Amino acid sequence: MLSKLVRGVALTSMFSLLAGCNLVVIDPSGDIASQQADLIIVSTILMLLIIVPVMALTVFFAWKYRQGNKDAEYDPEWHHSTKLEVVIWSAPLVIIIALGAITWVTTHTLDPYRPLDRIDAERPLPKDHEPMVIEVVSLDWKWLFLYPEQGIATVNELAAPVDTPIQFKITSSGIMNSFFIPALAGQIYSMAGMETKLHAVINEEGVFDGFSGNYSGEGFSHMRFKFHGLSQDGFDAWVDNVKADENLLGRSQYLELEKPSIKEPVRYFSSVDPELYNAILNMCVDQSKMCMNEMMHIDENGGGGLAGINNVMSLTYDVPQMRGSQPLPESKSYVATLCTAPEGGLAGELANLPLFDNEQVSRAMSVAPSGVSTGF
Amino acid sequence: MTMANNTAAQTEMPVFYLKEEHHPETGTMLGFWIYLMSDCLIFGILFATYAVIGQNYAAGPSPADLFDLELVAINTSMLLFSSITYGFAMLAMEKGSIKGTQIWLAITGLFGVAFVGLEIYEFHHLWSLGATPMRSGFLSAFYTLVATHGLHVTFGIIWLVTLMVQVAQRGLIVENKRRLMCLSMFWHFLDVIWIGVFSVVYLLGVLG
Amino acid sequence: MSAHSHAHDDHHDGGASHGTYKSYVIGFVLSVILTAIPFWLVMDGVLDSKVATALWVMGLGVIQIIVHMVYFLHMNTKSEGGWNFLALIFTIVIVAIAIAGSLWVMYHLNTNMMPQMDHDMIPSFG
Amino acid sequence: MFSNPDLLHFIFGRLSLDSLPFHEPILVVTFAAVVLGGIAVVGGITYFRLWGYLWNEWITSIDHKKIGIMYIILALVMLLRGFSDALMMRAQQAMAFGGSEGFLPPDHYDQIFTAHGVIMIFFVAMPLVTGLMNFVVPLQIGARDVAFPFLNNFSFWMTTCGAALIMVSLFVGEFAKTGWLAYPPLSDIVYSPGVGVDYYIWALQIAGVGTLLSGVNLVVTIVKMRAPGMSMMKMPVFTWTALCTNVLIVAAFPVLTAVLVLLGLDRYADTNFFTNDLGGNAMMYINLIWIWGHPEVYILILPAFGVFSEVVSTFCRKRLFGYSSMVYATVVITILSYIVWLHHFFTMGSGASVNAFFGITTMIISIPTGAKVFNWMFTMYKGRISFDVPMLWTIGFMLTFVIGGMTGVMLAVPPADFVLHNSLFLIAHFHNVIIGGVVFGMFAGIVYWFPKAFGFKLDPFWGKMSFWLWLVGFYFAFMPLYVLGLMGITRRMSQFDDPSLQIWFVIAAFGALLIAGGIGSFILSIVVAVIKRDKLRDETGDPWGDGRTLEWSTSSPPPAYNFAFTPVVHDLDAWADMKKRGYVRPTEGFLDIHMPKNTGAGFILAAISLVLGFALVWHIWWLVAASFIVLIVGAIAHTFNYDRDYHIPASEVVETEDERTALLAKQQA
Repeated sequence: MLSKLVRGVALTSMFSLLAGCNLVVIDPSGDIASQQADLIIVSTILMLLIIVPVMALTVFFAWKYRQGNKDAEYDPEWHHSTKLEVVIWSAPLVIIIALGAITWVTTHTLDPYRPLDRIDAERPLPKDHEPMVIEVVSLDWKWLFLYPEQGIATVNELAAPVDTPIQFKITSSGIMNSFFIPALAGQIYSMAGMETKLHAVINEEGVFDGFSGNYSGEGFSHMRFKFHGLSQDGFDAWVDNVKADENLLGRSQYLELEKPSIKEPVRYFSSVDPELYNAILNMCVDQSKMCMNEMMHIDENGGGGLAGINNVMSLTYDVPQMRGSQPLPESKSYVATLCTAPEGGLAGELANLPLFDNEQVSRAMSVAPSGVSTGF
Repeated sequence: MTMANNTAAQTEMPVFYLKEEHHPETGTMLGFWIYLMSDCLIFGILFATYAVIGQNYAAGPSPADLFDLELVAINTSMLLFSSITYGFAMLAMEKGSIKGTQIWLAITGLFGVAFVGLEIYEFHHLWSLGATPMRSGFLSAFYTLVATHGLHVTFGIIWLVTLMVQVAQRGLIVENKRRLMCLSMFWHFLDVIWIGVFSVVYLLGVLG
Repeated sequence: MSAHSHAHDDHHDGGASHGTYKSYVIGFVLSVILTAIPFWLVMDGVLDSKVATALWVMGLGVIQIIVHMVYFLHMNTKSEGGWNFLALIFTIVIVAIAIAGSLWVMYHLNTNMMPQMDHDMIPSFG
Repeated sequence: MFSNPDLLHFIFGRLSLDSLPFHEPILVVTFAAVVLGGIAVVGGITYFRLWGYLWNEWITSIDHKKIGIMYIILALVMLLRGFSDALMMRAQQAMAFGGSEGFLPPDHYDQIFTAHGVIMIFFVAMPLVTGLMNFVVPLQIGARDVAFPFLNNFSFWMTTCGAALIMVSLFVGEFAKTGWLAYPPLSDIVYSPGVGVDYYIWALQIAGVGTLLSGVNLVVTIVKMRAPGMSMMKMPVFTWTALCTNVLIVAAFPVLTAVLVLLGLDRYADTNFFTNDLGGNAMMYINLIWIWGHPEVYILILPAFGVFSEVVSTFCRKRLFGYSSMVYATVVITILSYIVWLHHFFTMGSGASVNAFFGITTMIISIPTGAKVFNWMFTMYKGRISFDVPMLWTIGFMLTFVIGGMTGVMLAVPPADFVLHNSLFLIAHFHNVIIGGVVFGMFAGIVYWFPKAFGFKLDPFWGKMSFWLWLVGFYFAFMPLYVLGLMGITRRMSQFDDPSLQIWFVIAAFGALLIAGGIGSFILSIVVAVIKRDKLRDETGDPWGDGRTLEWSTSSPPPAYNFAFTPVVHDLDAWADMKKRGYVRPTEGFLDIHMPKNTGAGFILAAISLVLGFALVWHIWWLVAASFIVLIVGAIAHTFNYDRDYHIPASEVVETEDERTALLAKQQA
């Protein structure tokens, strides 16, 4: 590949300058990151085509037309040349057209939402290939990884077999972070109540750094984890190792884990509540809260009506409370779930109500227990 | 000018400075217009916010549940009447009639007060239902957009009263005329914003 | 653009016009009509299609804004040497970029990222 | 007194003795130094009986030249604050390795990088730019003052009071720990319950009012007050860039105001614009703040481009190459800067088409910018270049800025941005354009126009020293960050694990020390110049010998009225044209000159705003109500003052001008 060659040359020249330092962004181990590195190098070279002459000419003119050099031509009225003006506008234009075309194409091929179509430059993937799914949750200040296919979860450690396409589903418990393993692929933000995706593949075995790329508060500097690129056997052994611990991750354990902590050690969970990730994503791990997708569905159908106004609960307990000494304002509240009151109560009765009919939604809320309708 | 020696190229010396005092045009009206344009951007952002999160009812009420279009229609008419009465005040000012100007200004102010009063009534009513700005993204955006407009009208009324006092004190001198013209732009500008508010927030909102 | 570089010593306040009794009344009548129609369309549900009603409301709103600009704000391409008009056009462009751009960007973000209602999942969440 | 907590809470709001940071030794020492310094300054002013002079000649002055100078003094003072933050950050990052926590706990470090960003952008770069435009523009267009002199004074004091509120946060309470743009949900009340974000919001809101009004003021000044004959295409390039900058200010700062109002409502009134719950959407904040944030970058850089254009033609003794393409490039950049904002959050998850659109529009901006660099380069061609200090800054800029431009275009390629975003590469990039562009430009401008403002040049030795230390220091400080970025190191980290990185941070810290030397040398160049002012004196009004624009046609420093007679312009570079065609300075026929009067209203209203801001930060509601009412009443009362101008009698003009005639005659003799 040309890009490989270019990268080789660029790397050699850089390494001569920066001997011994690990420029992981330029020399990564995953196919996506490699293509991104190629782009950095190609765009640099394209721009150097214009920047090197500009810098050289600037220095040359400054030297040649210095005041002391009486031999140099002096023409105080020379201030226009149509030919030159055409050149100085069109030269950058040509470069930008080239770069713009590359940008348009690569932005689409390297879109993190787009499933992979190759393992690396030589190995294409069949169309109907299903990637391995890993669910990523950024917590304050640690990372939770859930492996739905293996039924396990880990904190601050991630592993995947090499040459296996992975689909990361990424969300956050509260604050925006950025999920970034430079050796694997570019970063993408993690946000509460939303799910971003990243498709990537690791092509080399090894241990790589992963961290949050977006500042998220006090413990941000330590929001780091190791990403293990393993052979298929190594990965299976790793999964078995995780499963060896008799640790459960359910809603209550998650709520405990969610509390802010810094320098959290690596933790393994041998089994995970299969609904947990969706509950985290929809911000309803605490079952008294209405799930986001449910709320959005109600909103799409015209809202909860006047009856929905009081279906909120005062937010007296939540993660953020641990952040400051001050108590939360009393009016901070959240929308209570329709189906389950925290005290139990009407849960069974209402759980089976279909939610697609606005009428029934309103009715459901109008009979919500009085304990739920506080808040103001 | 004071030149004696001509350069070779120039047969006649150009004028290099004005001998008499130079009065550049006053920039007040243009400056105020530019201020209004920047204010327009603030409203633009509030409209953009409403457009983006105005459907996030958080399983709470939607515009169709809350808004009373008859009230909005009455409110709109208050503002429309105040527009034309301000126009009449400006015509009276043109004619140099202090009394006419003051009367029309007073009427305009009363329409303005009625508008703000109705808006407060509406907010109070919604609040008493529990539809507060804290309830949902939609309500936050709604209250902020409409109240920002209402605050502008309130400041317009305060300004109008101030100008009435100043006109009473000093008559229709150049400065006061200029100020009345600025307020005129401000007042009509608020009308324009209100067209956006009743169309986008109330009418399209109730339409669903 | 350079019209005002020749200074007018006798300065008037930017030469803005103040309109006439007639122009104010015309503006007012037009505004009343242009306000009444959209209210009528929505309150009485005249049109069957919501989209059509929305388009009418928006369209009439734009026309009414132009009416206000012309008859009440005396906007024309000449006042203040054209600068008023230029500022207005520039503002409209920026506001349009900000609103349309925000909607476009946020629409893409939301469709990419907002959790979808997976209907089968609902009861199990309960 | 402590028996009634409700009363105490009513009087002081959230403010209590615990709000004072006695536990931070660094702050206690700083506070002691500030108090001692403050006492020394106040004592000095009292001893030399300067209060009346300060009040009458500076604080209440509506003279655009003095206001411009005050803006620049404000900027230089805030530069010291912002730069000491930078030094602390560089020291912390050079120390905190392999388990060492460094000397700053995260809580303090997070405040420092936030304060550094906010101060450098809002209270260093902005006042430098505004100050330079304020001083130069009316002189360049042959006007006696700006269009609204009182507003100008008010704008300055609002900016200063915004800066003051940030300085207060150093000693009372805390500053935001959110990064300089205060992204929610981190900046929401639930995640940042302290006063830090409130300081941020109100400081920016107060200063924002000043910036916006000053923007309106300068736009109207340029549009309405140009000398007769100066058509748009005969305006000096600096004035053109000032016009575009102020148009950007007027069209961008309202966005910031609106966004901060919404964030403030979320914090104060529990609304749900950017919250996680109840239908808020934090992405909207990020979207909106960058609609302001990107034009802001061009608000800073365009005036710097203007300065370089003036400097390069003056010191190459030659007309600027490609004036009209320079103007078109400026206008194109102005418009384009509004359609690129999403490139600041490619990684938030928009689709490929949206990202690609904004990536390509971003790249397009580099075309007019590139054309500008070529224009400066070809101005040097066939010139007679003298390497005075402003020209050194300009050449330093041309060589440095293109590197920043290159890395900027790299960041505009979305897939590349996915690996470079939020890394130290990004930090290196924007310091490369802000220091290499804005800071170099502002220093060039200050050195270039200093003799116009004060009547003597800055000391060239220390000026050159300052330039070289800054230039070399910049490369030492930021090239390592490019490398670290390529090693995948992210920004805003207070501690590191990998000890092999340390050497790069040590090099960067060394670079920061060199820059400190550069700042010191710059201050020395002022001090030495004041001491040697008789040697460095400019008596011609045209100290560089080849001034081309109108400001060099009047005396240095210019009289209060700038020009005894309004100049008439026939060509681009009006002063060069006048000199070429044998203009002779008029010595008689002077008239009374109509000028605006000084007023203390701007200072007082701004001071009340400062009190209002402080009360809002600390939830002292009675003071909020009281100061708000006083503010409104005060503003209204000010409008009852119709007596706002006076005439400088012709006799005084004659006296001033005769003095200059004698001085010029002595020069020629």
